[in-house]
Amino acid sequence: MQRIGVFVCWCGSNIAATVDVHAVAEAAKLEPGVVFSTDYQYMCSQAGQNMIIDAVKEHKLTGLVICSCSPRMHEATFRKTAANAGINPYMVEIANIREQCSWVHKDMPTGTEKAIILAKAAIAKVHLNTPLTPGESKVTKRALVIGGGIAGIQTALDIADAGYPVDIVEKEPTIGGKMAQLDKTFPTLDCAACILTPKMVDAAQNENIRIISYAKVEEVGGFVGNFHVKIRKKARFVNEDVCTGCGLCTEKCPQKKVPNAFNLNMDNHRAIYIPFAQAVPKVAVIDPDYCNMLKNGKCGVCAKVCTAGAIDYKQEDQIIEEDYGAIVAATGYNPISVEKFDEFAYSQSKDVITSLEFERLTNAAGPTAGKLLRPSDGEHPHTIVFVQCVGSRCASCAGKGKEYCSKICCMYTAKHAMLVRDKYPDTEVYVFYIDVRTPGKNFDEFYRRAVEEYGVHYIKGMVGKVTPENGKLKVQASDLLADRQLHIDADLVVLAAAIEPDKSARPLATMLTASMDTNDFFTEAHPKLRPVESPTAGIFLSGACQGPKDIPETVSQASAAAAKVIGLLSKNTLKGNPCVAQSDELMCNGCSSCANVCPYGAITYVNKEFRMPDRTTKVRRVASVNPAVCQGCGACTVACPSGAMDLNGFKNNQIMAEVDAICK
Amino acid sequence: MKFSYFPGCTLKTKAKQLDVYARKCAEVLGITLEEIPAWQCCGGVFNASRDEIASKLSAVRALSAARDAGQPLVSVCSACHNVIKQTNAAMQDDGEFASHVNHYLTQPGQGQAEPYYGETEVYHYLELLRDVVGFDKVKAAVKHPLTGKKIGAYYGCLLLRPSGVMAMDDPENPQILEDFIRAIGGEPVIYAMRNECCGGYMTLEDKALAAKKSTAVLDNASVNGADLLVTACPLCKYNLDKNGKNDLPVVYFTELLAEALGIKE
Amino acid sequence: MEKNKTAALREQILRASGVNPKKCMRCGKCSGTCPAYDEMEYHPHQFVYMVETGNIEPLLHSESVYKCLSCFACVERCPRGVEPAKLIEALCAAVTRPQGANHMTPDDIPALLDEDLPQQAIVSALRKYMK
Amino acid sequence: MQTVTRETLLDKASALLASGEVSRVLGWKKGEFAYDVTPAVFESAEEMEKDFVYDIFSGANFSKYLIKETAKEGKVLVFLKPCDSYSFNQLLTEHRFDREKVYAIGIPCDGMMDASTVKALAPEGLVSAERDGDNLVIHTLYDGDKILPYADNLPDRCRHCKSKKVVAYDEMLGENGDVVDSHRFDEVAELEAMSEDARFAFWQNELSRCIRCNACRDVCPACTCEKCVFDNPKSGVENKAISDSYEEKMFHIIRAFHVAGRCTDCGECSRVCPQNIPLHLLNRKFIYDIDRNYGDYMAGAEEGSRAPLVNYKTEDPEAADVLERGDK
Amino acid sequence: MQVNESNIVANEEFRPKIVAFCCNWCSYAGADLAGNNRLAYPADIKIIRVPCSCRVNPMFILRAFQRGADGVILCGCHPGDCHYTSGNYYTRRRMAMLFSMLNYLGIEKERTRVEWVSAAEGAKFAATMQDFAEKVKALGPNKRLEDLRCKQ
Repeated sequence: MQRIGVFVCWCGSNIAATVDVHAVAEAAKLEPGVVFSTDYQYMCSQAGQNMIIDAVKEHKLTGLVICSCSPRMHEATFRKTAANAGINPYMVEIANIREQCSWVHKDMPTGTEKAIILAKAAIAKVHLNTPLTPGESKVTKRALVIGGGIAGIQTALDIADAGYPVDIVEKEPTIGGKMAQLDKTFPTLDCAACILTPKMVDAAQNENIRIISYAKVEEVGGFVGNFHVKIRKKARFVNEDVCTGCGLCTEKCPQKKVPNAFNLNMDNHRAIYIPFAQAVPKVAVIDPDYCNMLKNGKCGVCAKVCTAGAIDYKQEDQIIEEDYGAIVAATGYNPISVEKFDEFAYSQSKDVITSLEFERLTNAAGPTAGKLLRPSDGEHPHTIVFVQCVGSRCASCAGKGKEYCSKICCMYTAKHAMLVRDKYPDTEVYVFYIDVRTPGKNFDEFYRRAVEEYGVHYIKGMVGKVTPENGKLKVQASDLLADRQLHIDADLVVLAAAIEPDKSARPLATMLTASMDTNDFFTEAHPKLRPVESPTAGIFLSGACQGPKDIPETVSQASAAAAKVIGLLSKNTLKGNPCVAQSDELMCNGCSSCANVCPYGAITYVNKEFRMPDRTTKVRRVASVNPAVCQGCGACTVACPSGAMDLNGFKNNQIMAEVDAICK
Repeated sequence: MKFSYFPGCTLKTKAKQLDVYARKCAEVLGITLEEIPAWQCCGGVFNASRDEIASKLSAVRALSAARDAGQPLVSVCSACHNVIKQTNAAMQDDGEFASHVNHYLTQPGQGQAEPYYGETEVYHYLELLRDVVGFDKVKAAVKHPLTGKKIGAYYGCLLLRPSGVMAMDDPENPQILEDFIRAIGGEPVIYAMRNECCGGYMTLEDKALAAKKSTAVLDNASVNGADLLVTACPLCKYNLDKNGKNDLPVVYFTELLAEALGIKE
Repeated sequence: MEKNKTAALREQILRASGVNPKKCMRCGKCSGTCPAYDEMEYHPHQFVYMVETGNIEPLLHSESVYKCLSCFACVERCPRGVEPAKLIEALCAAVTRPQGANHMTPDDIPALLDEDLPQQAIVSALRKYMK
Repeated sequence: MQTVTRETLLDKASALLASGEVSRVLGWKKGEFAYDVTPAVFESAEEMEKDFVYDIFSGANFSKYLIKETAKEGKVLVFLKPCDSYSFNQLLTEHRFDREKVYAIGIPCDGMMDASTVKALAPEGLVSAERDGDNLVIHTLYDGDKILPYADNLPDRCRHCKSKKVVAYDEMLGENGDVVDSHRFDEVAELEAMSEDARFAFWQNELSRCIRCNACRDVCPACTCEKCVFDNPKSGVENKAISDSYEEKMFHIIRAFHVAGRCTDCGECSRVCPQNIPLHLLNRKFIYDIDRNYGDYMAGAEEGSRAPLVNYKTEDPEAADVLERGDK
Repeated sequence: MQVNESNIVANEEFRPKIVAFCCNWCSYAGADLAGNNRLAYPADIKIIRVPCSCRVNPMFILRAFQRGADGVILCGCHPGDCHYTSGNYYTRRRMAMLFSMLNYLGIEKERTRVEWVSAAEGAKFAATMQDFAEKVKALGPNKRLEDLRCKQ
């Protein structure tokens, strides 16, 4: 039997004005197990707390009921008080007689009657409370960042600067991601490479950062603070530690017809290549699909010219296994394939390009050395049509487009239009838009400059058809404000393709047990309050893998994710919330209902041997809750048909005791 | 394999070549076409209005005749195919429409016993070539390949749209006619207007519009290098031939097929 | 037209066409894609908007309802699945259905014939334009 | 038409036992009376030859027995009628037994009699009953033979059969059937159409007959908990006997809720109820509600499918809307 | 009832007993906000705090009716706003099914309710409770699901 103390707070007159606090204390005395009951002006004050501590000692109390304000206000306070008094902090229950009683009921008799019932409910519950101790687990002080674009780089740099080791796993041979392919950035028009490449170098030189490029995550096990990850580093056939990045091999290789993915296949590189001049790591890589030596053993030119002796045709994939305390997903985005929207003739004409291709065409390091030339004939285009929302906000085209707004297209299109008009004032630029969306610092001003200062023709309407004919692109479109159909003979058409999460995200989410929305964007733990955390503890989100984002947003989210990681890694151990689910193995059927509803993947199944009454043993599948991962929502407790699953702090019998007390 | 065949009015009159060659080629390729007895005009155009029932009855009759024969239905004319396929989809998906139609058709004297709910599989002749015969087999059967012929495929509207229902090919970047052209040894010419409207339905109402639209199609095809257009639609053919201000020849795809298979008289 | 009569007509058109004009996000792709745009007084996006707002009267008296080529390009390319052509056809049916309101009658046909004209041109013209 | 006979099954089972492929057979066994066919485990061909029966009373669903039988050494042969196969799949979905330890033979079924149905048709001097073509022939002591149409006199669960398709088997004997629509929700809809008061009166009358024998629970292939909440003092609902009009309501609501989304509508609960309470109407209410509100779902139709109550859609209807719909 | 008699209202009229289950993150906070804003609602409502609406087992609700509750209301975060991301979606299905079943057994549907109340909706909380209490009061005492042995 518990020895329960009841403490009724007046809260000045906040409670005492409509609740007869003395009567409540007196009524509580009559409840079974209550050995002490009193009231006081301010229970939360130092004096009030001391009074509780003294009472615990004097009356050997094992459970406390505080009738006071909302537990959301002072539950933590009174738990500490209990700990100071030497009893388990989870032996405290609060009866909310202020917010949910004295403040909402006008007359004393009503308020008093209800306060007594609430006190009795709390007493009934505390009878069944058991001491709870938060589980502790060790934290591995190393973070993994998956994806080496600007999001991953920023997150890794911030974590590394706080003194924790970080690994970046990047699937391409170099870090840099999409931003490395961009020309200028909005709304400042500074060059992307100028601001990105120093960060890439920082990452490479930071002793806390290890870049594992040309690699992918293969397996993830464990839980927050204790992840175990298997990473496959693909063979690049060049010894990374030896290659100096001189680039001689990339000039001598006889195989010249390898599409250059970095330039979106608008030109070619050799079978051995360095993706771009500022690549990090600046190490050559051999494309085994094209290399003559690897395909039929005849060549070996690169090995001959390499003075460092870095070429290794026998190199194999390497498996790296490592423990991490936290994992950040920064897998980024890709433009969708626009071939399905062939009313814009993307597959029919080289002069219909995507915006990302346009970035390469205007980039000084791109296939045209920054001169804006038509891909078909290398001529300078005089009329350019930009089409917005290609595949974005597209609800009807199942599998083709995306229902959401891709967010970045309005701004980069304004940038492109402006850059064209700036460099080539003789070029007419049309932008067809549905809405121009520019919520961001200096964004609308930027867009207006494109219209007002640069003379870009913004037309409210949509292109319906692009017809390549006689070297021109005949664009048929609507101009809704003028109520007419336009026919423009364009030289170049640029499509603002919708963006979608990288294809690697979905299998990664499965490995991480992180949830995803229907568009394959990672879901955040809370859309407003926990935007950089996945619902799965220890998994954090950085950049466009969580939703479309521009660079400033990506970087802020990347740093926010880093802050969360640092907060986690700064702890030696993790104290969990002890109010977690617990399964009674003897009753568990192993049916998986609980695991099906668990939003955190906290439940796994083990085959356990049970000794039967007849001395035989029986192996059964039973649920096992990882207390470090469980967040204590209780969904599993109701899904469980046998009632094997229960929730500490809110046990079935505790809640039913409250029900009984209220309905008495 | 046996199919219920719906030729349609135009193929019995003005577009006899389309019909005759379709039958002959099928024979050569091992397909048996069984003409649906006492078929009636498909209605010419599928009225998108859900409450328009009368003009869709004959299509339902043809479909249920095929169902009763236990055979898929095949048609050659794009317009017939479009009407029949859309009607079939409406009978499957639009319960209210289907119950109206069935209520009427199962009345005594209407000659239909069982209500119809879109059970019949509907093929266009081209789909038959692609999915049943296989273009590889077509290619193997070719005796006189049309080598060197630059042929533009003209899809028009009816074969492809609405794509959700017609489901023949990608509505914006179709391949089926191009693959057909390759199979018979020709060289397909891709041009953007191949799936744009020729204005055929306006040929009575507004000749000028029909002329404008068909000329645009023909011009775009010839500028992109086509020597010849193929089509599956008699109305398109008529309109392109008659109203288009461009001499680019337009032929039915079955005629070219017959030529390639060496059975053209 | 009286207010509730318009409302009833609007309801009938929405039902017959199965179109929900509220899905329209006013991008104008239908009108950008329409091959008969220049022949129309009211354009596909206006059909959608005017039906949505109940401003149907002008559409009933406009030649535009007969100008639709039924090519379904607008239906295919609409990013929101609004299907303007279906709405226009339903309007056309609403206009031609009342007795004597046929836009074209069999009597008009002979003057328009030539010897190559395929049957389907006549059939479909009649189907499209008369009850 | 029953193309599969006792001999077919016997031959099959004997061969499998003889080859050592299976060690045990779950089958039907003769009872005291001809209509008292009970489930049994056979370990040899001889035992089977002696006691195995397969007739119009072989209705028992064996799936639940597999939990126990597969825990033993060797493989078990089980005969699955269409409705049994749904329970079989559902138990597999819930990882309740090892599929590897079962050899499942699917057998077609076009309805099985049960003792109480036949007794009701021949209350006096019932001896035995058999099927003759489309007829049910009941042999009685005093009135000779009674001949009735078979299909029309089937118990409710077979008249409202949801499926004649065996959905899980290693080997199918005879021809497999299809999922059928036999208006199994009509009775639920009728009840829904009644007033609250009338419904209360209906259920009060039905449930007040409950004697808490637990037969419905014990036979139910979805009720396979290691320890049932009603037997567990910690659950707060443990109570073995009824002592108040409330008790049986509580029992049946909780039982129905526990199997909601998992019940395969096999009808065993109503079959075994000694008080003839139409318990299947509770389970069907849930199935009907689930179908109407969350999309058609048949527990056990597909192994591994996620039960509707451990699943959700963001656009699910609100509870109030569901209530409106159920109350026409 | 063992309380200071002078403070108890001697009241002949029927006063329903209502149990309100509120999730800790939204609805319980909404109830607190109603208190902060001094928005009155009947004292017949007694709140039980649960971490999430999905913690509420149908057995709790049946238990409440068994013990004499006249109405049970369950409040949680709005769909999509669940603190645990998806708990209230399960709640919605479970309670829809349970309440539909209770109604099928003849229990008046006004005795049960699910309401989504956010932490910011103090006014909605008070108004909902007011309305629910009135409806339950109008129905009179719960006789159909109570367990007579539990009455004192």
